[in-house]
Amino acid sequence: MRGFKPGPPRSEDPMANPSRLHVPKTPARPGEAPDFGYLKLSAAGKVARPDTGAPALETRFLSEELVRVLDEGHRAVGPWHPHLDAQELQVGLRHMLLTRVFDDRMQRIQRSGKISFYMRSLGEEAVSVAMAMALRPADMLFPSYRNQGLYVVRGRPLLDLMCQLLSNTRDMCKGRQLPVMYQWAEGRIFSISGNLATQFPQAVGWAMASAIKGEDDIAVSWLGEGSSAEADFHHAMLFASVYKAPVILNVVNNQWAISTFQGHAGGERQSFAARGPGFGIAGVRVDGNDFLAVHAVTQWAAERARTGRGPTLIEHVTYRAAAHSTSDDPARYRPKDDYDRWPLGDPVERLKQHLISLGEWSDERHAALVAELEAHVAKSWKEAVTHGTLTDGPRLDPGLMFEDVFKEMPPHLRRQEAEMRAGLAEK
Amino acid sequence: MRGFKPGPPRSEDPMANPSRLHVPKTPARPGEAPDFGYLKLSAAGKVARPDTGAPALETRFLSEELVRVLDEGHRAVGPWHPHLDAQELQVGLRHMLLTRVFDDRMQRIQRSGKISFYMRSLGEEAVSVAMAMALRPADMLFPSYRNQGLYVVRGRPLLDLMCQLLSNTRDMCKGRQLPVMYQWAEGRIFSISGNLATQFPQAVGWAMASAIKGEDDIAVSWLGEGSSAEADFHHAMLFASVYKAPVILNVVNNQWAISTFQGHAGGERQSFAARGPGFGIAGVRVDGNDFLAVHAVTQWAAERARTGRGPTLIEHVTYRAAAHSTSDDPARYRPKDDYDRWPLGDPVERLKQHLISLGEWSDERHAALVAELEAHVAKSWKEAVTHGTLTDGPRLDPGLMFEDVFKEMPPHLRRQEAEMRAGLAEK
Amino acid sequence: MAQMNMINALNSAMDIMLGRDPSVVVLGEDVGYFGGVFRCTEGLQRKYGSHRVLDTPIAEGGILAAAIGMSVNGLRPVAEIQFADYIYPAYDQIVSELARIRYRSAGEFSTPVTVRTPCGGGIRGGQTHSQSPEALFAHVAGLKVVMPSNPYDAKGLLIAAIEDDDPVIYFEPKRIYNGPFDGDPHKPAVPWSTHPKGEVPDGHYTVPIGQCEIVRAGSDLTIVTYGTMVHVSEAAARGLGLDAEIIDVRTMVPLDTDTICESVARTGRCVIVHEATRFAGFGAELSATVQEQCFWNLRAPILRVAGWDTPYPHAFEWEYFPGQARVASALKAVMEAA
Amino acid sequence: MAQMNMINALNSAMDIMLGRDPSVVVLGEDVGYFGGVFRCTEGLQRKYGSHRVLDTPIAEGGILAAAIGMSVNGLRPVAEIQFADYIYPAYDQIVSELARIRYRSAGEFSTPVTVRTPCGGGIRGGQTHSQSPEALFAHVAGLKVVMPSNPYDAKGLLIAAIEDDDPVIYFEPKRIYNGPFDGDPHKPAVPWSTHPKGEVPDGHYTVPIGQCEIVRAGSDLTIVTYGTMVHVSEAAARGLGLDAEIIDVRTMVPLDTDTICESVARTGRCVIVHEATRFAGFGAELSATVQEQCFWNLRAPILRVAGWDTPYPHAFEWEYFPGQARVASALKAVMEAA
Ligand SMILES: Cc1ncc(C[n+]2csc(CCOP(=O)(O)OP(=O)(O)O)c2C)c(N)n1
Ligand SMILES: Cc1ncc(C[n+]2csc(CCOP(=O)(O)OP(=O)(O)O)c2C)c(N)n1
Ligand SMILES: [Mg+2]
Ligand SMILES: [Mg+2]
Repeated sequence: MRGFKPGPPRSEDPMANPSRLHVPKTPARPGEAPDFGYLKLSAAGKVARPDTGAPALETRFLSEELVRVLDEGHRAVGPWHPHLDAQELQVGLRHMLLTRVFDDRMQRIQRSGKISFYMRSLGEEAVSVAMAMALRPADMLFPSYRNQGLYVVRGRPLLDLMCQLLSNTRDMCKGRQLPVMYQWAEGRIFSISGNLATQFPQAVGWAMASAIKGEDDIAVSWLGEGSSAEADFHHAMLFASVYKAPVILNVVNNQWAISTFQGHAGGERQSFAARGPGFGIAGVRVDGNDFLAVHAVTQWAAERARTGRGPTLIEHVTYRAAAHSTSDDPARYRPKDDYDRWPLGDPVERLKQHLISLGEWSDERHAALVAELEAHVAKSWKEAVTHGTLTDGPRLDPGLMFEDVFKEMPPHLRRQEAEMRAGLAEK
Repeated sequence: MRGFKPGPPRSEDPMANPSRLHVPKTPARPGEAPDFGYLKLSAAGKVARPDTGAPALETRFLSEELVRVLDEGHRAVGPWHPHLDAQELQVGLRHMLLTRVFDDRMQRIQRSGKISFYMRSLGEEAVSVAMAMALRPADMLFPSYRNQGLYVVRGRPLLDLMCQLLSNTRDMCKGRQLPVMYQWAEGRIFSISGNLATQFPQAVGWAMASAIKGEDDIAVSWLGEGSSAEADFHHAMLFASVYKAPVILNVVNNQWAISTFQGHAGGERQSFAARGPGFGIAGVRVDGNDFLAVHAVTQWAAERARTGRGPTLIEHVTYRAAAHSTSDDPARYRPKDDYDRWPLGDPVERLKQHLISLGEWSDERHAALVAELEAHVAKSWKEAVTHGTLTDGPRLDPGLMFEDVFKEMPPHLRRQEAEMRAGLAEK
Repeated sequence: MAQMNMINALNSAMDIMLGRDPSVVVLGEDVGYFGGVFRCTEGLQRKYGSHRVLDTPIAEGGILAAAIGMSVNGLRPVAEIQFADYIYPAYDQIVSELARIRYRSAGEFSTPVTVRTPCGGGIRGGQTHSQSPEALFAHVAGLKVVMPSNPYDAKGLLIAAIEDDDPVIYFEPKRIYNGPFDGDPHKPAVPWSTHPKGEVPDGHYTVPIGQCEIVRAGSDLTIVTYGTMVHVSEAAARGLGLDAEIIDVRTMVPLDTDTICESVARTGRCVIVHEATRFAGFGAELSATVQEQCFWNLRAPILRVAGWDTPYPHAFEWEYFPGQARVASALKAVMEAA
Repeated sequence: MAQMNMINALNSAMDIMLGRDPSVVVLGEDVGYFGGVFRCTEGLQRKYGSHRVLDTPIAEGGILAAAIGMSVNGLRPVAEIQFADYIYPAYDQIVSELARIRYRSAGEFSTPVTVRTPCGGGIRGGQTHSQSPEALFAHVAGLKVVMPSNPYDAKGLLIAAIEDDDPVIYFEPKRIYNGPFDGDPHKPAVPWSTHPKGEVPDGHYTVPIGQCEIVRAGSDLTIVTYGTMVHVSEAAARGLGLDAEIIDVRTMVPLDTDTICESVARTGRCVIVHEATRFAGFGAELSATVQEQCFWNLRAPILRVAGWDTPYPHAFEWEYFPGQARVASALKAVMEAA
């Protein structure tokens, strides 16, 4: 056996003995029946709500239970019931639906080639929408690429998002970013990075600055359970713990990282929320498809952060109902009917039924709302394409490619821009 | 205020409001009285010893208590009592003493300029010596720069270590490494890196290979509590957890990282051992100055690893009694008499008193042993310097600098070596 | 012999090495059950088991550290980094550890790890799926760095890398996974089956690390290039009707300077072409070396054609990519120089 | 005016900026109470408080990420990486984030972070306390990269870096912290008080980023160098009695090519000197650029003097370090070339 260094190998053939390596199990692959037996659930209303002033370590149980408010009968129960008025719930439903309708339309449009790439948040709408609604407008958000609901709640016109997807003349990113890599300084939403997890410790640094300046604003960041494997997760947890930064760190456990099951990110042996207590900070595991639970947990964590109780790590247990992206085909690695069997249901459907059970909503109003939102999306799209698409229509000036590398363009980039323009002129 | 981007700052002067940032407290600085009130201690013998087959999460209490065997009266008590025979204890004492005598001599010699740099393990000898004695010779060790006791236990001649410190003609590192950056393939001790913490996840990879090959050997690695802040710590914990690697990961919490107190590494809010349960792996907090406790905990963790129960994270609570290195002066940042007040005493003194209380040792024998070891060290040094020192005597061929960059020397390095030799010739 | 694209060729190399050498293991994100986002490891886990073809957590630094530890324990890991743009989290383990362990341990330990990673643009990947960071590794003593430009070299170089006792950073120009690309995105895609280098032996063979290949002999000037740009450069020279000698570097470290300088000494003219950003890119080393060794033979300044010194912009892919027109104008300039 | 060594000068720059601009914060390992392992931040925490001069965990990646987040929230962090050899754990946050946030966010966000780090050898630091990794940052679009060679420039460049709205990687050649070094370790150390550039104004001033300095005008040849090697090169030229024009690059990015090329066009001869390893080092970019722009003026090949392409070996420090003898032989070769 080549390359062996420290002492002779135990056997000439390293594979002579059967491997003892533990390989995390993936519950179901294509052709197998979906199996969610691994999920540790708590009944709605059953998990206590500690005072927001409670020391982090006294809240440890929150990191292993599952905070839920909506029960099987779609009633809101238990200590975490946020008691939002019906109108606020209707707004939440509207935001989630708009996110979904928008996602759905963009997904279909991508196939037409007018945009190069898209990523949906189907099934995870409550994570972004309920949280954004529970936060203050001045709180700074550091999202991943699957938090479009934040933009919807904070009111960024769909037109602007669409123009980014199209990299057209109204693209907020000036043509530099892949679709969905939005940013919005005025709306206090940070630029999305293609490099997973980097935003997590940046959010902690932002929160440290907020504390240094004695300001009330907190920072909130999201990443997927797969991304929690990156070093950035550790740095975020550590700095948040050491400096008690006013930040909420969210692990969106949608069970999958492209083709890789969450057990490969460490979810097989322990919850992701449990990493919080490991650092002496609060960790909460919440039903990510329960709008009310997510809202309540966010309020709890935000109040702790704002009152100097330090950071909270929230694990949102949810499911990536759609493909990872338009470049992905989940049929290759998981059962087709997985999502239908997902024990925590669908966030939109659950909030809808809750509102109906309150007598504040109906199938008719729902259908009407869907129709209205679809019309709105269609209308926005019509306008967006007038500003150009990847394939035709007006285009941004390619010279923009040389701007914003630095605040002022240095000589070598000016030379390169001139060379580029000369080349275009020749054509 | 310059550089501010997302929306206007709350106040023109960011320092108008008092800072709310939490800054970890350092208990005592020069001129102040040592204060170890922050230390959470358990009485000797009081912490239960779970069966080695116990599920990791049922052992969580071990990560917040403190496993101790030697009580105030130097008696060995409680369920962790390893019941080693007197001879083994005497060997342990000898190894710790030799380590200390060696360290002490090298430290003094560095001042003479014959070696460029040195790092002592004063006060931490039990961590390396007791662990190495509790492990098997074939287990692979991935040390930091403060584990010289491992070399002593595994029997590397001091002469070899001294020649490395001298970068002389017998230098095991061929003149390439700073003093103390030893390696010993045959002794199964990995090369020490100047870059903190990198060895931690490497040890996990080594252990994964051992499992893949179906071999019994486990890997063991050490780093300081300060180094646990590095990404490598996270990667080690994660991969160890995901693949249940047969590895023991040790955080040597000697309270200081150069001038920085362990609170800045996350020790203020939670133990380091508690990070284990956060990943679903066993975490144990042990009195690192208690030879018997360290030995017992190592046996426990090694048996778990060897029997497929997976990794263990061990936090050794100890104290860096000496300066960080010969380049450091602790009087600048901590009270001079700190170590005298350290609640967990000195590992050598405690084992010595225990042996005396067993009637297996005496001050006379101790004094004789010290004298013998000092003579041994002095003799080894005499021989070592005959092979050259940094400042005079025989030297290694500088051409060695071009070897081992690659297995075979490529043309550009052959050219550079020739150029170097031509330059030397001119002189 | 079989027709293979680069993906087939890479897959075949790993398949053969997993079969021949029980110490070879493959690890990376999505490489196991799924077979990799570019399908390069398709079928390998089914064939060799989940203990030799491992799906890993999304932690490039952890993947490299684990691979290093495995290699110290006698295995030969082949680690995939899903995109070269995501190799930076592993940079410390590569630069401070992988590259130096043999050296600092005086040869007592070595780390025969191969790191495979797709690089380069032209696939609408935007700034984080298009980078060519080879220079950031070529500067680090202790790493071998290679980049193939066709299926035949891809398989032979990968087998050589896996068998090499030194660490090898193996860059895969993803734009040419499925076929050669001459720089014109509007032409219909050409499959490798139309290219002689798409003919690949089924069995074991190696392409030696450390040797350039003269892919076209010529006398007008020398074009030194690698990866996707080999094909763009060929097309550009053809377009100008130049009798260019085209050298595919293939291995950046150790660099085959003899082949390159012998050629430039003959032609007296040299253009260097790569996709990576220009400033302090690998082309600078090529230019400096050629200048030092061929100064008295040079009849024109050595010119570099490279990516602009900006991140790779999504919407301006074809204004950014150093296509035929940019290569051609450098070729003209070098030929016209008195 | 005061006499300052580089440590005093750097300390003075941070002191002044902490005093003038409430948004400036300093963070790093041991920089607070202790004042840094090289004492560069001595007294700053006492003066400005532990909330503006922060001791951090030992996590370079975390330090950079936190600094980025702080800068996005309106602060101007000055982060210290204890040794340049330990900057790699922060490489992803620097390359993928710090360098690109302004670009990818179309200017909506920016990250005015200064990263200070001691580099270079000559202090018996062995392979992990001696590195000069500037090329690994110069290649990355979006970073400014500087390295002073004396106290006056050190203070002026650091103030300029902190006030700059772009990220700046600021390398400090630690061998000359206390005095200029001509490459001869056997001579008694010379303090900065003996050097005109040890005269430093007490107050605020800047040395512009992006400008080389001609530290010695001359007509025989041009030496392009920076950091410690400025002093070694001066001594080597003096030793040969050459009338060398010596250019201190000072800023690698953006590079002042005009000053350099104007000089080489005059002298017709050029030697490039740096401490970093040679292969694909920053000298390659300098050589390639000079060659492209001054080809018709060159009367001899441009030569590079640099560190050998190996890790920095502890026992062979002075055989490794590119001292006067190596610089001198390159100068001779370039002068003798017909
Ligand atoms: C540093 C880095 N490594 C790898 C990738 C490639 N990649 C993009 S998304 C993804 C999976 C992320 O999964 P998860 O974090 O669970 O988020 P989800 O997609 O489920 O929302 C991977 C591996 C990347 N973008 N960045
Ligand atoms: C990556 C890296 N960062 C910083 C350093 C500089 N450094 C050397 S030792 C040290 C302190 C380490 O403290 P700790 O981990 O607690 O170990 P101890 O010295 O206490 O044994 C530091 C910061 C380094 N060697 N490597
Ligand atoms: Mg996921
Ligand atoms: Mg310590």
